[in-house]
Amino acid sequence: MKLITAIIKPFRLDDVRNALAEVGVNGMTVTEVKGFGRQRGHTELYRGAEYVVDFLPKAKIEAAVADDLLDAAVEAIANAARTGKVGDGKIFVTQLEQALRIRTGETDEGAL
Amino acid sequence: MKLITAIIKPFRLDDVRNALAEVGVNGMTVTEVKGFGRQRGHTELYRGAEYVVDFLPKAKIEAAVADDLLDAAVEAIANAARTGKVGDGKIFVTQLEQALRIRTGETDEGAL
Amino acid sequence: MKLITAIIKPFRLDDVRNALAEVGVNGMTVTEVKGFGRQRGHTELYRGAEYVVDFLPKAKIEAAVADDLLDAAVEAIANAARTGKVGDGKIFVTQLEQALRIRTGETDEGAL
Amino acid sequence: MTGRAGAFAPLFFLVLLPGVAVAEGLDAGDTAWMLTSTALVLFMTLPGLALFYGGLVRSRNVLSVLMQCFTIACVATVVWVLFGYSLFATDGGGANALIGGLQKAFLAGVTADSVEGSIPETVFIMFQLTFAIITPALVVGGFAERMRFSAMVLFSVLWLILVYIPLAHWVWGGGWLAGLGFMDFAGGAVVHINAGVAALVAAMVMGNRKGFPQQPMPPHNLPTTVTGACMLWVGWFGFNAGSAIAADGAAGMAMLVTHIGAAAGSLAWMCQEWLKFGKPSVLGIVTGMVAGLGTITPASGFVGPGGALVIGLLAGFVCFWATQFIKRKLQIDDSLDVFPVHGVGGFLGILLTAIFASAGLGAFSGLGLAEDQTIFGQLGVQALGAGATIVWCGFLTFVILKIVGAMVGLRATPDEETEGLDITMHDESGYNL
Amino acid sequence: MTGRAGAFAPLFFLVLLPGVAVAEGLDAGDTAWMLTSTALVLFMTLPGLALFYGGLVRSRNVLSVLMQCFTIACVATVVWVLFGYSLFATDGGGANALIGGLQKAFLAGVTADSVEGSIPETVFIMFQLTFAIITPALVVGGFAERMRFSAMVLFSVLWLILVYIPLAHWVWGGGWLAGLGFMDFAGGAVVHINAGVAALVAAMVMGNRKGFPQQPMPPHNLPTTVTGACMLWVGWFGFNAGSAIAADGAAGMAMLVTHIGAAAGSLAWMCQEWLKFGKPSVLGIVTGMVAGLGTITPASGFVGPGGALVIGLLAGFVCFWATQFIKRKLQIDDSLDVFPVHGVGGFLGILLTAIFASAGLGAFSGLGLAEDQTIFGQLGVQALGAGATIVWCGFLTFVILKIVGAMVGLRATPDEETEGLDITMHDESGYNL
Amino acid sequence: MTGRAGAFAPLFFLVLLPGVAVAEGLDAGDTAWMLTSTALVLFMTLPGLALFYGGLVRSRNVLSVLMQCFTIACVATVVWVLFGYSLFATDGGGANALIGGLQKAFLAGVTADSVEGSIPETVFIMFQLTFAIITPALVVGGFAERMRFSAMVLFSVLWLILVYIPLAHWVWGGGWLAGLGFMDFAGGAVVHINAGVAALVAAMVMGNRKGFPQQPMPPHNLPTTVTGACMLWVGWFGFNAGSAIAADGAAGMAMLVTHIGAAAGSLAWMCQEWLKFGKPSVLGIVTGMVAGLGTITPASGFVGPGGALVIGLLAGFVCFWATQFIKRKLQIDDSLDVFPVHGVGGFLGILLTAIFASAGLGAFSGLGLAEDQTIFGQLGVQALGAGATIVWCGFLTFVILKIVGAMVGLRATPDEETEGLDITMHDESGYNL
Ligand SMILES: Nc1ncnc2c1ncn2[C@@H]1O[C@H](COP(=O)(O)OP(=O)(O)O)[C@@H](O)[C@H]1O
Ligand SMILES: Nc1ncnc2c1ncn2[C@@H]1O[C@H](COP(=O)(O)OP(=O)(O)O)[C@@H](O)[C@H]1O
Ligand SMILES: Nc1ncnc2c1ncn2[C@@H]1O[C@H](COP(=O)(O)OP(=O)(O)O)[C@@H](O)[C@H]1O
Repeated sequence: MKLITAIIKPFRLDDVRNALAEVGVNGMTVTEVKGFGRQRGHTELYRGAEYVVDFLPKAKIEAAVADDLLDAAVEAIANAARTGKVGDGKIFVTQLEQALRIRTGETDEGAL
Repeated sequence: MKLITAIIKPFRLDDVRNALAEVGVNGMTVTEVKGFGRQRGHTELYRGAEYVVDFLPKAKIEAAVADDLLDAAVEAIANAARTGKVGDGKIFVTQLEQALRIRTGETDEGAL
Repeated sequence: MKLITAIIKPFRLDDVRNALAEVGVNGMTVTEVKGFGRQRGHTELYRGAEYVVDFLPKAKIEAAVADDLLDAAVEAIANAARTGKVGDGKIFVTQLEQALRIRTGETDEGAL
Repeated sequence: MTGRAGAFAPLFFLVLLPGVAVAEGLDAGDTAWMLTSTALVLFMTLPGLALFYGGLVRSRNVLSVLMQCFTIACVATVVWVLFGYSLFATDGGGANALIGGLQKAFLAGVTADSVEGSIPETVFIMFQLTFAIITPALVVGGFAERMRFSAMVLFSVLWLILVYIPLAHWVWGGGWLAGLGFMDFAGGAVVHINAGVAALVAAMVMGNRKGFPQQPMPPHNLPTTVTGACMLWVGWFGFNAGSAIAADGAAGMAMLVTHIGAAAGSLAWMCQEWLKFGKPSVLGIVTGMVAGLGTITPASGFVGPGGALVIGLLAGFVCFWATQFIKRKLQIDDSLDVFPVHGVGGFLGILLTAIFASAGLGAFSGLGLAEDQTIFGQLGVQALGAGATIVWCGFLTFVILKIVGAMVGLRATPDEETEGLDITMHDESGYNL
Repeated sequence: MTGRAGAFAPLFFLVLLPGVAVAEGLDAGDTAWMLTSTALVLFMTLPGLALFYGGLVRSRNVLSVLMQCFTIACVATVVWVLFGYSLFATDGGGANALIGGLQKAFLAGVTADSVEGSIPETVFIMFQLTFAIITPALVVGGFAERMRFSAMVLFSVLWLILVYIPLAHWVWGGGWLAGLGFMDFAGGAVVHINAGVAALVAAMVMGNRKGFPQQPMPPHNLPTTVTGACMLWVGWFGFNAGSAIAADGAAGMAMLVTHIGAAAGSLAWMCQEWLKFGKPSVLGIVTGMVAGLGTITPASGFVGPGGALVIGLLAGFVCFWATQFIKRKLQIDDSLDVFPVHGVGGFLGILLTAIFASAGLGAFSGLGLAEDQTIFGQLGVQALGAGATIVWCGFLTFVILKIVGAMVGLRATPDEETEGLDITMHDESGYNL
Repeated sequence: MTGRAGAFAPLFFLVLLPGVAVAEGLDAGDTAWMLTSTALVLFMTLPGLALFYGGLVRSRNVLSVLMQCFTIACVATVVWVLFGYSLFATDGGGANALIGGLQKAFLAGVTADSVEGSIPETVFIMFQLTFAIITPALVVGGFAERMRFSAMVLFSVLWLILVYIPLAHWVWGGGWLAGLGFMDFAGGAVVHINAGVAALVAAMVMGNRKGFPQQPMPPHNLPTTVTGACMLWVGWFGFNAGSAIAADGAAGMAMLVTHIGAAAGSLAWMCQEWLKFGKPSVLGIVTGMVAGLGTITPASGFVGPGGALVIGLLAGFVCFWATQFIKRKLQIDDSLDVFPVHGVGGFLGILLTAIFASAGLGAFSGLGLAEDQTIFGQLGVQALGAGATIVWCGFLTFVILKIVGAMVGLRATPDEETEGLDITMHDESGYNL
């Protein structure tokens, strides 16, 4: 099993979720995060005091998938999240050793 | 060392924390996340405009543990988080290569 | 590639970001989290009802780095985040199998 | 109504004072102030009390509290227009000691020219209505975060009709307490004891919120609560100084003592908290303010600045300990502490009125008791009135809750409580920040 | 102005009623109430309406809405002082049917001693100004979350001058509708139909918000919206009861029926929602309140409590369905539903005024029509006035938008809309919690 | 007091104007307006100013700011009742040029029948008290986010007694500045210069907030700040128009020019910001509003609409640049810019009063200077008064801070500042959303 972690632009979230569902990934966990990278943040001004906001709002999606779904899932995310403009985000993949569904006690791929 | 990532119902958080403490896990990091899975979200209605909230509030717990504590910790979380109803969540385990306590510079198991 | 996950005191965030930039890590993702550990939380009191806040606000930084940058990055974070007082936080390192830049499709180290 | 002087307690006392004349015809100045006072007292409930309460609950119930206060304002208005005002203010004939009549049901005979004292009767109707709105709205604090919405609506309507209106008639509408010379200028018994007791009974009948008291339930938005508290303070000028039903020296003195009561109550609670817990809190100081205001309310047309200072200080002190006692010792989950603050404060104020209204206390003198009355004599009347309020309200609130419970069920299910009433009762959530 | 009685519609009707005398000199009581009413109506816009609207948009646009309401208040003030008041209130000579004159441009000749009826003219100027502020501010709801700020400023100034001021002159300043006996006590046509139609036209000209209607756009902060709604309710006492321009029985009755209208509108919407969707919501009930208030507004000086109840109930019901129709069926993105609530409500109220003003409806009677007028006759006048308002406003709003669009561009770019107007137009963000 | 006319500056000037009569007995209309004004001015502080300031700080200090404003309101009330009002308003005998006497300590002799001008003395006491509340509350903005709570309480009490009350006596209570004909209608010197200078001194004595100016400290909740600002605008009608102590033409004109000042100040700041930074901001426009209001305050009883427009525009412009200068150039951390907005605005207003009060400026004329006075002569008096205010306030504020610092320590520890004053001083946190 793999854990896919994707950092995307927040307003692409619904598209990504739908794309994942289409390739058969029906569970995921989303976190509001702040991203820092090449994309430039905006400036805020309060009574003349400048405040550069480097950290931009992003959505982080974590989805555990069976190995054979990995490539399709990564591609689905990438396609759905892409706008072509700087700041579209990243996809990271790590190895998942165990998985457990708390309600039933099912483990590993059965837990996803 | 292993990193346990558990996604649970938010109101079970205190129970899970206590259960982890009992098996000797005294540190953890918690994030408010939104989960998407089998559990159905609710509907909100604003002047007749329906708004289906698929993403449900969950708590994500991350705890780094020594290898020999892993099974006890996973079991403790699972027992404390279980309500038996859909949406109880998942536990994922990944391999942890290094750990460091920033304050002292202690590393690996000493850092936990 | 490695994924560095650092849990630090929130007000050290800017210092850590600058320190990472100096060693050549220019991207990262930050999450507001609540930490539980040795550091004692504060007490809140509402009309005589005590409310012990065990979970303390922390910032979690995730940065994917090439293997050869790992040690420098970990050290940079540790130095910048250290206050010497309890609660300074942890740094965890996990193995990263894949990385992808959504915008361009670049993979692995080219994606960071 | 049996006639202005006998019917409306505050004026009843004022006419005994030399130099305060009650105008016969319409006075534009008095009308201006009463229009304003009406706006101020409505403002106390909407948004004042709604925000005060709304900030204190957990964020998943904030809308339910706002909705409850708002709905009460609407249904109370309809009840008032249909028959509530009539039952409150008109002569009930043989039953007049207990309740008014139906002559003015549907506001029959009320025209733009009808005058009540020196103001249009329409303004009098509106001003009194704002009291009929805030009193059941105060009760919401007792059962917050766990009552079903339909039960809340039913309960509030029945409670308004069976508990509030008779009581208001007893005291201000020419009923038996008015006849005894019971002194309750702006609602220590009618509003505060009444709401406090109802909240306590409701809390006990419904049971504690899930998780109380083990699980902490901190306020979700204290700036909102403080905002509401400040609005209550400002609006209370309409409540108390408006109860003079004129823009005169009586109104001015009522405003002054009201303000002093608020400040003194705040400081007493703050100091008490500082001493006991080591730090003063903003929730503490605003709670002390409400305690001071609730306690000065019955006294506000009768006492002077010195008396107000003592009343305020005692209010902050006594209500502080009452809150600790009910919530921590007895562990009754009167969610937002309506009883210890309003109920206890109102009771204290009703008693202290008898003392500080007296003209013989030097710097602490008030405007004087009725000519043939002593402090002790008046204390007896006050205790009787307060006791009657407690019994009437306590018993009927219990009965109404049982009836409503049988009809639609009082309490949200545990799952609904966990998910929050905003989503489960109203399909909305407070914040999407 | 052609003279007080003929020029100011509400007074025009009041003088026909026996027993309501209009004072010749300055009256301190009337002045007190009008100073207060002015404060109340400004309070309706700032912060009332600003919060009501601000809570309804997404959090990335909250400041833009507050900024728009605030800026409108400022520029309307300057326009009013420079020439707006003069065009509204003075005699326009040959063009007086359509517009006033410039005699009082820059408030020439207005001193501290100038009197208008029984109040200082300065107070009359201020009171009327608060209406000139809230009307364009209401329009903001139609184009919220997508208009460029510079376009908004330009549009509002032109709209105030070309649409609002003439209309206000027609009805309240001695223009042709006043001459016909058009009954619009506090602004059913001048304020509500007018703002509603302008919002609808603006929504259609600008197009829907990006993502509408597929993407849900839930309110970001409903407690804020409810707070604003409550302020509107309270402030509306100044709006309607203040339109009596006196602290008298007419003001009192206006306050009473206004309050009844609000409560009835709220309950009607709530029940309708409960029936149709299974749950009542707090956004629903406050929307019903606005509908009730907007609908009672033109009638508030003419009807009685019974009529107000019916008007309020109809308002809640009709505006509910109008909202469903415009937003869900026609899918016109009048962002905050200004047209179905204010436009439809105002129209309904203008018509119902003709009916419930009649003295011959038993318990539902009003204060009476003009002596030689029948319900049907008045209905004709009302329909004519409402129709004229719709046409004048609809056409000119369209033209102004086209001009402004050509000058500075109406709409934010898609990227700006996605990022939110707070950052892109104002370099600020609402919350840093 | 040495007698009404000589004692109270605004009335002193008004009686010189033909046609403005001061009633001898109690007037219900005047009383109604002053009761309302009192409520409005309290509303400016609670919750107005508290929210305005509360939204501007970081979220970890929001409660501390609310708590400070609230506590000041309470302790100022007690000081006022005990001896403050007496020192302000009564005749100080030989020392009367500097300070009043103690005849009315503990409000001795004040009854419900006491009359001051045409209103009850109780109302006069309350109205003046609201000014004694808001002035020290304004100072909070200078040391926000870093002062210990106990130091804040001690400082505010001493400052009220030693700085505010004498100054108020000088100008409004029959002191030496009143004798010279110093014109400060509603508090340009007494309130605004005074608070501004105290805030500046406090900021300098305490030092900058940790991290200032490198670390940005954006407002945590601008909708809250805008809400507070709007409440200030509305409440300011009570502040300025209430300072006429009557519901008459003087009050009406004061309301009108106040409103114009606010609008003009807002627009001037907005345009200036748009030009300099490319975008107008909502924080900017509301800051301009406060600047406009602070600046028109001393002039509000003396100038006309034309003068108000110029005063407002200058206020927005000058205070904008003063803010840049103090905060960016001098890098003095007057946290919420009290000095550049209130101090500079008040000073500007005091000077401009001398000019625009003159009756000889055509469309920009005011209500006229004293009979034997010229613009230049009056300018001298104004400069003298403003200078005296600056010196008295600056010196004593410094001394009080040093004393309080020695007694309890002024500043929170760096760790407390990092964690925030809400938790460390009050054991509470603002939001649990
Ligand atoms: N090395 C990294 N480790 C973790 N997250 C990163 C890293 N680099 C970028 N990110 C995340 O990806 C987001 C987008 O990256 P950015 O460099 O701005 O643009 P792009 O995705 O087009 O390369 C960042 O906001 C950040 O959240
Ligand atoms: N494949 C997955 N990867 C990551 N998180 C998941 C995955 N599937 C489910 N989750 C998380 O677990 C939560 C519970 O899952 P759900 O399917 O609703 O019920 P259950 O836990 O009973 O199987 C989800 O809300 C989501 O946060
Ligand atoms: N075993 C663990 N797994 C995950 N996070 C941990 C663990 N232990 C501590 N943390 C995180 O590190 C933070 C600091 O730890 P703490 O024990 O308080 O102090 P210190 O960093 O000085 O050891 C905690 O608040 C928590 O967020």
